[in-house]
Amino acid sequence: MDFATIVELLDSAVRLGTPLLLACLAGLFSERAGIFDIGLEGKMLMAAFFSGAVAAVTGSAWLGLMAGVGGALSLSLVHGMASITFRGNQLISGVAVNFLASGFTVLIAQSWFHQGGRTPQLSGSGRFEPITLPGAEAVKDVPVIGQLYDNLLSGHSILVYVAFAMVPLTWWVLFRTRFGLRLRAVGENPESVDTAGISVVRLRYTAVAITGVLSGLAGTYLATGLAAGFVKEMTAGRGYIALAALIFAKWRPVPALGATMLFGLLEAISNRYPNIDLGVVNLPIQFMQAVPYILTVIILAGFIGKAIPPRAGGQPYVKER
Amino acid sequence: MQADQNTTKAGRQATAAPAAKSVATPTGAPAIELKGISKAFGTVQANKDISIRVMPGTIHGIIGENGAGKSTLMSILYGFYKADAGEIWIKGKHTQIPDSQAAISAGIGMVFQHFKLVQNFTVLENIILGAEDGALLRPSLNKARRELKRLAEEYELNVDPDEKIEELSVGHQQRVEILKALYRQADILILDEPTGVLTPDEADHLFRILNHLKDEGKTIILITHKLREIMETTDTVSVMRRGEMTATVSTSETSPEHLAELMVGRKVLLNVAKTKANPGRTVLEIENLKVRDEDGVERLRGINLQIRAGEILGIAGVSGNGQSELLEVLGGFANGTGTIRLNGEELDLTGKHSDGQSRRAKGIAHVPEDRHHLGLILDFAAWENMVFGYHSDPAYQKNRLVMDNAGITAHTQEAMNRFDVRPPIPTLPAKSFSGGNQQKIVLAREIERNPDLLLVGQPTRGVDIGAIEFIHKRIVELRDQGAAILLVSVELDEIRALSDRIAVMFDGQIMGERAPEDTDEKELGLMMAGVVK
Amino acid sequence: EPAVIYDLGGKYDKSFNEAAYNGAKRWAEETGGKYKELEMQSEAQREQALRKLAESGANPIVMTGFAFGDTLNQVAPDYPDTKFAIIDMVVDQPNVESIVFKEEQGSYLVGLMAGMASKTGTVGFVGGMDIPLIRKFACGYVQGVKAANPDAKVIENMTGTTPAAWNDPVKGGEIAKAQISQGADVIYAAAGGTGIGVLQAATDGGALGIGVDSNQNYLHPGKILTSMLKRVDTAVDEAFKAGPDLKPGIKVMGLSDDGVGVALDDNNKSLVTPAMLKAVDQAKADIISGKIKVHDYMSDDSCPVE
Amino acid sequence: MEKTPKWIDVALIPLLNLLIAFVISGIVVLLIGENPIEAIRVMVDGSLGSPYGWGYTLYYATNFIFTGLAVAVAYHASQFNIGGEGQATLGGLGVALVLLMVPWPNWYLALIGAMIGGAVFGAAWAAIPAYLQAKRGSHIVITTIMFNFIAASLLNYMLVNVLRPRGSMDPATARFPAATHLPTFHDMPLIGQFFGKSVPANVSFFIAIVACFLVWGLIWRTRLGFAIRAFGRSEPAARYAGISPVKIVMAAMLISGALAGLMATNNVMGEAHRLVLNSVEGAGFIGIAVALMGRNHPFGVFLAALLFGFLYQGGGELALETSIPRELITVIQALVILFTGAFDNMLRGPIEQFFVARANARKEA
Ligand SMILES: Nc1ncnc2c1ncn2[C@@H]1O[C@H](COP(=O)(O)OP(=O)(O)OP(=O)(O)O)[C@@H](O)[C@H]1O
Ligand SMILES: Nc1ncnc2c1ncn2[C@@H]1O[C@H](COP(=O)(O)OP(=O)(O)OP(=O)(O)O)[C@@H](O)[C@H]1O
Ligand SMILES: [Mg+2]
Ligand SMILES: [Mg+2]
Repeated sequence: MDFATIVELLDSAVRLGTPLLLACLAGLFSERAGIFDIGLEGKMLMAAFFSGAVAAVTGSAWLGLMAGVGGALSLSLVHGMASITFRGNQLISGVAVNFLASGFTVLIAQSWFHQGGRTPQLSGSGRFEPITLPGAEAVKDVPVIGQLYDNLLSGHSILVYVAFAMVPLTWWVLFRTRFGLRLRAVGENPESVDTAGISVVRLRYTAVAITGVLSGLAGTYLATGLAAGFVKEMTAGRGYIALAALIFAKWRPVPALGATMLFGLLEAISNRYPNIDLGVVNLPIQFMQAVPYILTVIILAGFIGKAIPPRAGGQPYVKER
Repeated sequence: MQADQNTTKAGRQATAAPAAKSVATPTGAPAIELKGISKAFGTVQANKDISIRVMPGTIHGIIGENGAGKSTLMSILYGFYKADAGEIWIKGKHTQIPDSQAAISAGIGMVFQHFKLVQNFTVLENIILGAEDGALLRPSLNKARRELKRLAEEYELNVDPDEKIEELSVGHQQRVEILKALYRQADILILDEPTGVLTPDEADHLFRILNHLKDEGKTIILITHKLREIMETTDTVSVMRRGEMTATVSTSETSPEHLAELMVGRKVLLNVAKTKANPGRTVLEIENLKVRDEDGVERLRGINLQIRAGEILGIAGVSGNGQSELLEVLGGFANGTGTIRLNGEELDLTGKHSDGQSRRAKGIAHVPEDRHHLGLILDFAAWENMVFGYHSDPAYQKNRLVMDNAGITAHTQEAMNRFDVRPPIPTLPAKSFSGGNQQKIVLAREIERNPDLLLVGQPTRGVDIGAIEFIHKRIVELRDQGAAILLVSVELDEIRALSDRIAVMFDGQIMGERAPEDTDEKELGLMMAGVVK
Repeated sequence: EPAVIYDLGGKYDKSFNEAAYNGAKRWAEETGGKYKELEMQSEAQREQALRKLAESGANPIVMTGFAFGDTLNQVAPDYPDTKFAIIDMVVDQPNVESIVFKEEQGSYLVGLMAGMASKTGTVGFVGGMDIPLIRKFACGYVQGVKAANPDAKVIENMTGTTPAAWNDPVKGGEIAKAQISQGADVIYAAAGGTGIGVLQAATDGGALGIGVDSNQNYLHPGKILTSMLKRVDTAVDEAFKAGPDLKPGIKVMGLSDDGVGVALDDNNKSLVTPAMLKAVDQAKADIISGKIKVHDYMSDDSCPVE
Repeated sequence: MEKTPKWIDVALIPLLNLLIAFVISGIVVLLIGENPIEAIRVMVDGSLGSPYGWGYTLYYATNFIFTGLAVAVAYHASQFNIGGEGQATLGGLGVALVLLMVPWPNWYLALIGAMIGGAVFGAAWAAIPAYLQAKRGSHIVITTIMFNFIAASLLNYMLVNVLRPRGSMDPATARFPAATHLPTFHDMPLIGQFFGKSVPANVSFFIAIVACFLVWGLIWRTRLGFAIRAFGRSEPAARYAGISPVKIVMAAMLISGALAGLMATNNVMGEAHRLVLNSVEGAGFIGIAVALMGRNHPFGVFLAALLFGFLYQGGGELALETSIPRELITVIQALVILFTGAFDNMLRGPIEQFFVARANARKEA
């Protein structure tokens, strides 16, 4: 494997890892606040559809972005109402959100565009085009550094850079601001927040809304950055992989970057080398596709460090029985 | 959940006392005045039309049995619960307290019965939570660090600001809660059963601090079950019973006996009709029993005990000194090392046969300390609870496959009649019975097995007097039928009334054994504190 | 009333199924007739869909895709009075017409054009599901490329092993990007709906795409070299026209009867040089005359040129 | 609180929730410019209006009974098994292997073999998440989700690389021998005359009904069921009673997985006569909705499965007859899960409050 191939694989990993990263950070906010979210998949899908649809109709990727975020936010609201206001089972709500998105997107897409549940092909300003970083052209032939800069760093859509910027930002918000302190507290012990005179409900809704925005970005990137339009079930389990990455990262933003990029790389490798011959065994493509899930199970089983979720995670905050 | 709940310690020995009268309060606006507070949880009326006034610069005690509504009332004052009706006046002003923020602004701080700390936050983070200055943390943390240092010096409230809460002892966690209130400049401090989890030393320290605060003019409300603490520290005291405020008296004008009577609602007589024990062969022998908890802390540190047929061994001690672990190991749901012999046969302490089923099969019955969490399945019907733990017994099977539900129901009906469980309806879920009746169901189940050894933990916790008498009678009857009984209770009076021998536990060890007639409360108290062997 | 059933990609896959849809539509426009149509949503539904249509009296029933083969084999005998037509698969039943194409011939022609258009000497092929049928496309393509430039390198990738591979544009795009980074400057997508992503990525990455089945030149005008036409539309149209008189047996459609071909229109005019046109016409004539033999992968499950 | 009558909990609230779900679905239909009344007519007609429709409705219902029971049994042990999809997938693999490897002389012996194969494979697929939950505390919801994906990959591998007959392009096994085909409703005495030759409903339907009775007996009549329910309601109490958490979690999940696996006797053995990709078609997930609707009681599960069978078949007809895509069912399914599951307290709160107020008023009086 030569250097150019490695750069190309990494480049592909960045593209494929970005929706995972955004979704993973989305889940991080929600789960840090004590709301488990297995509905990331559905929110991404919803966002992918609305961004694709609106971008196709208006020809503007930015309007698409807003619609995508709006779509994901609406599902966040549903999940928030179920798990915060009505103190329902967050897992059941998450399952429902996923089904809702998977049916609703196709239903509406078919009714609007009559193209078998997909949106029209996006082109031009309907998509987030790659951005060439300054000087990329110039340094392109400089060995190693130039190649890395031109191929790996430059040439991604704006949402990729946004996703990467979200990592330090999330870290800073979580650990350096008042909001972050309260957010983490409400996921660990909502009573501590309540008795400190802070509204648990408002805090959790805020967290869930942030989750909506970020998963909206994730879905939007899928439909308007990575691909050019929405096709049904286009998330293809990425929401679950993001969840897996979140566990892998033990609910921390920087490791989340590592985990999602690792899973992105795995996908890039399996795209490029469907079968991997290790000499001893020949890993079939199906194995490569299952690796993120297998890894997650191994992590959950505590064989590679124990992943301890936020303590109040998954339980509705009930004051009066 | 293992908080020390010394409900009616003094109550049990109370004698006639003059009728309650509210004391006249000094002039000036009260720091706190509650008027007509009511609060219902579903069908449970936790607070009924409660009025109370607390003068500034005083320590005001509140006492009452479990479930009397003390915590609920204070949570309303702190804005944690919303009252259904009533008014709150703070320093002479009618104040709305819709949430805790409003209470904090009104200068109220509260240390809850169950601490409200974030376990994996540092002390500092817990202190500033909700009281940050500005959107960024650093300035707040710096300020809090300085402030904490000052408070620590002023009030002997030393804690390491950078330690995580989960690393701190319970006593230190409580300090953090007090610091939280002081950091918010509370001048009204509510403490809900603060000493239940403290060692005597820590408790003394706490009361020194409280007195210091009082001298500074702060107002303190202290909820406790311990009449001694009330008598020693408070200026005035209110008594609650079944959601109602029965009286408020000046501490100097009352006595423990009087308070006990106010608490329970009638004169308390506690004579267990009991003949002298007639012990037979040795049933239970424990040698060098040791237990470690999940964190590796040694909870039992070499226990040696013997119980003979036809006698009651009472274990006295402040809760949290290993009594629960002792019951758990004997009951088969915790592991330990050492030797336990039942009727001369050694019990498996770690392996496959150290579970509740095997213990029951060997003739050990167990009335657990916590009936809600262990003894009953609240959603199960009475008849299901009546065989819970014995459900594999061949007597309850119709054939090899299915259980004899009709037979069990009939059996339950009889048992409910015999144990005077009200209402005697086997199909009612356990949660529909009152606390006393729930306890009778558990007792009926365990006693009716005619065990060789009965383990009983806190048999009368949260149970009314009538039921207490009944329960005690049944335990003594079982003894007279030749069973060995191990009784664990935090109620010294219960221990003294029932036991044929008393062993005192402190810090995972047996401090010594006494015959009830050869000792008194004072000696036992010193042993419980680990002072005397 | 005739009926058509589209496979999992759906009738708007811009490719294989859409070609069938276009054929049906054309028939309806020309004859003013009505037809029924159904899109498969899952593997397990096939039998129900087939029976449902047969029972509703539709005749003939045309289905697109090899995946119906097994089911049709079961269902056809139950409805002896109904005629069925299946595309891309041979089903040996007295009331079934099996329509297969000589995709290797069409692929040879686009391969020829790719070989001539490539400046790097490296071209790509992105297949959908990894099945012999798609290898047949690949094999013809490679032969065409080599005919134009014997030193050319062909990078071949398949999208997956299941029918989902027909409908995964994101993955298709990634594969195309990988091929471009390996030097490919012309990429042939024989992958149904996945091809949309391949063509998009090729366009984005400055390479030329080659469409498949339908004429896909319009998707990115001036960026798609050509499309390998597989006249599924004609097949459907003809089957519909035949109506209940549809002739059972195997029908092979190749270059000689315009069953396959290359798409030339305004969208790719600027890309197709006269030399290319000439070479294509020559090759076409030679294939029809038998002078050039394009190997059919499915005849022996192997490709001699790889 | 227990002051509310039982019928409120088991009938009124689920029905009201269902109603809300349907009303919203109707609005969605309006939103996409179709007529909801017409949609209902097509659905009812297509699923209940003819023996043909019933043949499919009951076929789908059979699937959902199995997966619904699977979710319910696990739920009684407070385990939320959303791995029904993967367990049923593996069950299919088990059934296919049994039917392809053994030369069965007749269908009933084959059925017994297939049931064992399906149940064992389904249970095995549930065993790993169960073990990890019981022994290592890994959250069963997440592990079962992961196992659904792993199952899909495994089946993909098996079909593409191992079980696909030579020369076939389908990722599917060979046809099962004719001797193993189960009698459909058409082949049965008495009822056979009503049903057409092609109805897929088959003897598995009766196995599903038997399974309902067995599960009912298991949960409410046996010691194991007693222990499962006790553990599900209170783990500390179960430990006090000497009920081993590991054993109960394992037992409940194994039974759950086996039930999900048994579904394959219906869809794989009874209908498709071969194993194809995604033969489960989401039935594992529908099992969640079915169990929620049926309040985890086998009788409720049976009724809810019929309801979903109707939805599924009716939705299929909808897609054939109108331009409403089949995904409408997914939306309805989502709404049913949402309202009967996650939004349960929305109605329950006010309704219970009403009864509490009434009880308090009575107490005052
Ligand atoms: N959050 C709640 N929801 C429902 N019922 C409650 C709640 N909190 C308390 N109760 C009920 O209200 C009554 C009063 O409880 P409270 O905690 O105020 O008693 P307490 O006097 O503090 O008792 P203890 O001495 O045991 O702490 C009890 O019957 C209790 O079961
Ligand atoms: N945790 C609970 N959940 C639901 N209902 C409860 C709960 N605790 C108490 N109740 C209800 O409140 C009623 C009163 O219970 P409580 O235990 O306060 O009775 P009590 O008056 O103290 O009687 P006893 O002296 O027998 O304990 C009971 O009938 C029960 O239905
Ligand atoms: Mg209390
Ligand atoms: Mg009580």
